[in-house]
Amino acid sequence: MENILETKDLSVSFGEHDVIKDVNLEIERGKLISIIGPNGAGKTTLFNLLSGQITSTKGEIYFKNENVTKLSVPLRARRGIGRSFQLTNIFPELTVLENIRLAIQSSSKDYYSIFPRLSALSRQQDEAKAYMKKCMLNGKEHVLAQDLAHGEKRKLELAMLLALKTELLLLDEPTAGISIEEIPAILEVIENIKKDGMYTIVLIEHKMEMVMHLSDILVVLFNGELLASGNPQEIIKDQRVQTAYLGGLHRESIKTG
Amino acid sequence: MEVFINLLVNGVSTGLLIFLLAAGLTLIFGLMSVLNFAHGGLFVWGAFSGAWIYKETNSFLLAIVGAIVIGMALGWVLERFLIRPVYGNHVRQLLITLGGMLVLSESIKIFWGPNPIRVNLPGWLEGSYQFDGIIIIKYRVFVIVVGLLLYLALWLLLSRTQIGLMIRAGVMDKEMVQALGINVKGLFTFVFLLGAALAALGGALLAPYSGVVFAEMGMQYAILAFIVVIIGGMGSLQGSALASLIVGVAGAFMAYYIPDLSLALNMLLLAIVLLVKPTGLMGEKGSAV
Amino acid sequence: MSLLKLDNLETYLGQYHILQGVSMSVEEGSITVLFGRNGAGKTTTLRSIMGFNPSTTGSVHYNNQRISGISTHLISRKGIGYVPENQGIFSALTVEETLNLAKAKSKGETEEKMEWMLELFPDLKKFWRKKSGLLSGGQKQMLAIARAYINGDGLLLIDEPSKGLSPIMVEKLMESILKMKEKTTILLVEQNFLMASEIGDYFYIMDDGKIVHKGLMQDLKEDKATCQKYLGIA
Amino acid sequence: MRGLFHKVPLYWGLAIMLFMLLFPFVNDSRSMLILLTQIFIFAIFAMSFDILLGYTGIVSFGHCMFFGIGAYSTAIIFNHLEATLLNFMIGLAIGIILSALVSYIIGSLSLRLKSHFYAMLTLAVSQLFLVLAEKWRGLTHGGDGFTFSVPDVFKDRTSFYYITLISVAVVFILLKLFTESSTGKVLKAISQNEYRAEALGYKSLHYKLIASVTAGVAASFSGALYAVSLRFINTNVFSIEVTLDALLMTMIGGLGTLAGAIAGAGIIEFLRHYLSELAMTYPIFERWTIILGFLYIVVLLVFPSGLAGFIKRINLKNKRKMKKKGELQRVA
Repeated sequence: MENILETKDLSVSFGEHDVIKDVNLEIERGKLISIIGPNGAGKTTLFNLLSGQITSTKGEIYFKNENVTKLSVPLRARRGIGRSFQLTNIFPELTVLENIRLAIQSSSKDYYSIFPRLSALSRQQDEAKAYMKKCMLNGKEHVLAQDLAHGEKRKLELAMLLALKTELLLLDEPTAGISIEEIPAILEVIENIKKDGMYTIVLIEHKMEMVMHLSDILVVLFNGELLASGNPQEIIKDQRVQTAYLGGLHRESIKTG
Repeated sequence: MEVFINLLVNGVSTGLLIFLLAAGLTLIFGLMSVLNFAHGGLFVWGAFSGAWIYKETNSFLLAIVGAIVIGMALGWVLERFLIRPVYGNHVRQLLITLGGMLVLSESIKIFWGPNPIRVNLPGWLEGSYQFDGIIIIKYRVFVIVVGLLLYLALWLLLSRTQIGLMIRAGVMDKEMVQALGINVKGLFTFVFLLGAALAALGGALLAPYSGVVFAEMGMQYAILAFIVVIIGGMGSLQGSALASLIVGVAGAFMAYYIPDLSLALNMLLLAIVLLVKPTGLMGEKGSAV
Repeated sequence: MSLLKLDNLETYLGQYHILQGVSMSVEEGSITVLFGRNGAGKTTTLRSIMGFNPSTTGSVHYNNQRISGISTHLISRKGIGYVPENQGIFSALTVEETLNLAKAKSKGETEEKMEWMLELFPDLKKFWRKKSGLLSGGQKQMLAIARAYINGDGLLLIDEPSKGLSPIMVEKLMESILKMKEKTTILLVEQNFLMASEIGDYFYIMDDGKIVHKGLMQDLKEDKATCQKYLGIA
Repeated sequence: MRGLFHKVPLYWGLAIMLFMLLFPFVNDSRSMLILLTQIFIFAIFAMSFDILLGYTGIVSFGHCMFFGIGAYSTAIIFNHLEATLLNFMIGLAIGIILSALVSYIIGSLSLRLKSHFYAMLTLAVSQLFLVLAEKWRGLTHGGDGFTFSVPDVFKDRTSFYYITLISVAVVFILLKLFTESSTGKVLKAISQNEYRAEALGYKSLHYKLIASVTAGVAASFSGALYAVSLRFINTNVFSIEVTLDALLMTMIGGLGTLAGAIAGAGIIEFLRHYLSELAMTYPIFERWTIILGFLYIVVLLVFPSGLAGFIKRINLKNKRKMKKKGELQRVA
C-alpha cells in the first residue's frame, strides 16, 4: 500500500518553545490512525500543521507524493486534506442539503454560476443524498442545520468533509461535547467511512475505549515528539507511554535538554 | 510666505477641532470596539446649543459649558438606550448608531428650524494679530491654544491617573480588568461621556469659527473624524492627533489652491493608508482585516 | 471550613452544555487542584466562579455569601484573585502600572502584599519599569499571579500556570505557589499531575463537565487505577 | 422548480401581482398610481440593498451612490439627447456600467477590511459623489438640479405604472434566482460563517464582490427609473437619506428575504405619504425623517429580524404548538 501522507522532520516553534519537534510520520492509505498523548503534547498543533492553519518552521509534508508544506488551507482542501474542528462549524441557517451542496459545489467546477442550472442541481442532489446516507442523515434534507441534534451536526460535518472529496480526514475529537447516547452513532459513521477503503482517517481522541476499538495504528505524541507508534495493543503497554501521561518524563527531558 | 503661515494656522486650528471629535471616537472604539456613528450628532448639537446659549446670554464661557452639558446629556441617552442593548454585535451597532445620528441631526431642525443660523464671535476674540504683513486671526489662535491644552489634558489623564490606567488596561483586555474588580461598564460610560463632552466642545468652538452652523454639518464632520481615526489607527489617541493635523493642514492648503478637490484629498489619504497600512499610522491592535 | 462552595453548577456556552452539575468546595488555607483532560470544563468552572460565564442553575458561595449572579467586578472585590489561562497580561503597561492597577480596587494591606510578592518574585522588581509584553513567559506568569494576589488575597484561582513554560520554570512556579499557601487559599487548575500532586492538599477530577473523583491528594497518588483511568491511559 | 419557490408564497405572489395588474382598472386615482409607482421603484432599490446586508452581511452606508449614478446617467442623457427609448437604454447602460465599476473598485479596495471600515468608506465615497454632483455644475446644474423630458410612454402614468410593476417582478425573479443559485448559497454561507466558507475553498472576497456589483447594478436601475418618474433631478439622490430609506425598508420588511424588502418599501412609502399629508395640518410632521429615524431605531431594538422574522416566529410558535398537540394526542 502506498503512503498517502508523509512528514519529514516536521517542526514548529512558537518563540523559543518547540511545540513539534522532528516528527516523521508515514500514513498508509485507507488506515485509521489515532494520535494520543497527554494535554499539551502538540496533537492539535500537529493537526494545524497538516491542514495548513499554521506553517512549519522546519521540515516537509508530502501528500500523495506532492510537497504541500507551503500550501494554504483552501489549496490543501482542494487536494483532499480536510479537517473537522473541536466545535462544530456548519452554516446554521442553511438546510442539511444546502450545507452539503455547498461542499459539493466547492469541489466541482461550476462554482461561480450565478443562475442555477437544473441538471447540475439534480446531479448535486443525488450526490448529496449519497453522502447523507453514508453519514446516516437520511430524511433530514430540509431540516435547518441549527435545528439538528448535537450528534447530527457532527455527522453533517463529516458528510461535508466527504462531499469536499476529502481523502485524508483529520478529525479532532469527533465525540467531544456529545451526549453519551449519541456517541455510538458517530462511531458507526466513522466505521462506515473507514469501511469504504477510499478514505484515510487521522483521529485525535481521548476516549481510550473508542481509540482501541477503531484504530489500526496508534501514534503517541509527547512534548512535541513522536514517542511511539504502531499496533495499539503493544503501544498501550509501553512503560514510557504510561509515565508520559502522568507528566513524569519532564525530569528526563530536563536531563537531556 | 504670508499665505503659507496663514494656511498653516488655519489648518492646525481646523485639525485640532477635528481632533476633539476624533478623540472620543477613537477612545470609545479602543475600549469597547464600538464604532459610534452618532458621534457627529453630538458635535452638531454642541455647535447649535453653544451658538444659541451665546446669543441668549452673551456669555461665551456659559455657551461652552452649556454645550458640553447638553452634549453629555445626549451622550448619556445614546449610550444607555442605543448602544448598551447591542453590545458585542458590530453590525447592529453600525446600523443603530446611524439611526441615532439621523435623529440627532433631524431634531436640530425641530428646535432651530431647517435653515443655517449665523453665529458671531465673542468681542474679546474678534480681530487679529499682525506681524509684518502676516495676519493671524485671534480666534484661530484661541482654538489652537484650547486644542493643545485639551490634548495635553487627555494625555495626562490617560498616562498619569488611575482612571487612565484602567482605560488603557481595558483597551488591551476587558475581561481581566473586570477580574481586578473594576467596573468596565462604568468605565465605558465615563469614556463615552468624556467623548461626548469633547465632541460638543468641538462643535461649540467651531460655530463662531465658521460663522454659520447647519444641521448637515454633523455628518460632514463625522466623516472627517472617521477618516482621521482610520488614518491615525483605531484606538490610538496620538495617531488621531497626528492624523487630525495632517487632514486639517492638507485640507487648508487644498482649499486654497484646488478648492474643488478638498474632500477628494481626504479620500485619497484614506485610500493610501488603507492600502499601505490598514491598521493606520499608529494602530497596532490589528483592528483591520 | 470551606471558603468556596460550588453547588450543582450548570453552565452553557452558546448551545454547548459545558458544566453539567459541578459541586465542589475549597477549604480555607489549602491548595485544591482541579484535574481533567482538555475540554473537560475546568476553565469554564473558574470562569463561572468569576462570573464571566455565569451558570444557569446552581450557586457559588464564597465566605458563606452567595456570589453567583452578581457581576464579575463585584465578585473580584470580595477578595478573589484570578489568573486566566492566557495570563491576561496588559502588554503595553509596565510591571509597575500593572501592579498599581491591581491595588486600585483591593482592600487591606496592599503595600504589604506588594512587598511580599516582590520578595517572592524578585524578577518583577528587576523589570519594574519594563513593558509587561516584553517579559518572558515565566515572568509574565509571575506577574499574573502577583497581580491576582495583590488584587484579592482571600482566594486565588489559577488556571494552568505551567502551560507553555519550561520544566525548570514550572518547578520554580510551583514552589512559589506552595509558599503562597501560607497566606491565601488556592484553587489550581493543572494538567501536570506530578508537579501539582506535590503541592496540592485536595483534588477534584473533571470529565465531560462533571466531577468524577475527589479526595485527598495523598490518596490519589497511591490510587494508580484512578490515575490511569482519568489522567493517563486505560 | 421545487425548492426555488415554496408553493404558498408563490400563490401569494401571483395573487398580489394579479391584483396590481388589475389595479389601474379598479382605481384610477392619479396620486395612488404615483405612490404605487414610487413604491415599485424603491422596492427594487431595497431589494438591491437586501442582497448586500441580508444575504451577504455587508454593511454599506453609501448605497445611495449607485441610485444616484443611475439617476444622473439617465437624466443627463435626456438633458442632452432626445427623449427616446433608445436613449433611455443608453443612459441605463451607462449608469449600470458606471455602478458596476464603482462598486467593483470600492469593493476590491475595502471588502477585505472589517465591516466598520467598509461602512465608513462607502459613506465617505457617497458623500464624495454628492460633492461631485454639486461642483460639476456644467453637467449637473449643482444643487438646483434640472428638469428634462422623457419618452411619451414614460409620461403616461398608467403605462409607466406597468413598466415599473413589471420591472419589480423581473428584478425580483432575477434576484431570487441569483440568491438560490450556487453563488447565492455561498453568499448566505459567508454571511453566517465566513471563516468556515473559506475553509470550504470559497474565496469570500470574490463572492462579496459579486454581491456588491449585483447590488450596485440593481440600485442603478432603480435610480434610473426614479429620475424618469420625477422628470427632474438634483443632488438629493446622493443624500444619506436615500441610503437610510434602503436600510429602513429592508430592516422593517426583514433581512434576507427580498419579499420583505418589497413589503418594507410599501410600508415606508405609504407612511411617508400619509405623514406628509398630515404635515399640512400639523407642521411637526414636516420633519417626518425624524419619525422614520425613531421607527428605524425601534425596529432595530425590538424586531431585529423585521416583519418577515416576526411572521416566521409566529409560524414557528404555531407549528410547535401543533406538534405539541399532536404529541399529547398520541400520548392520550
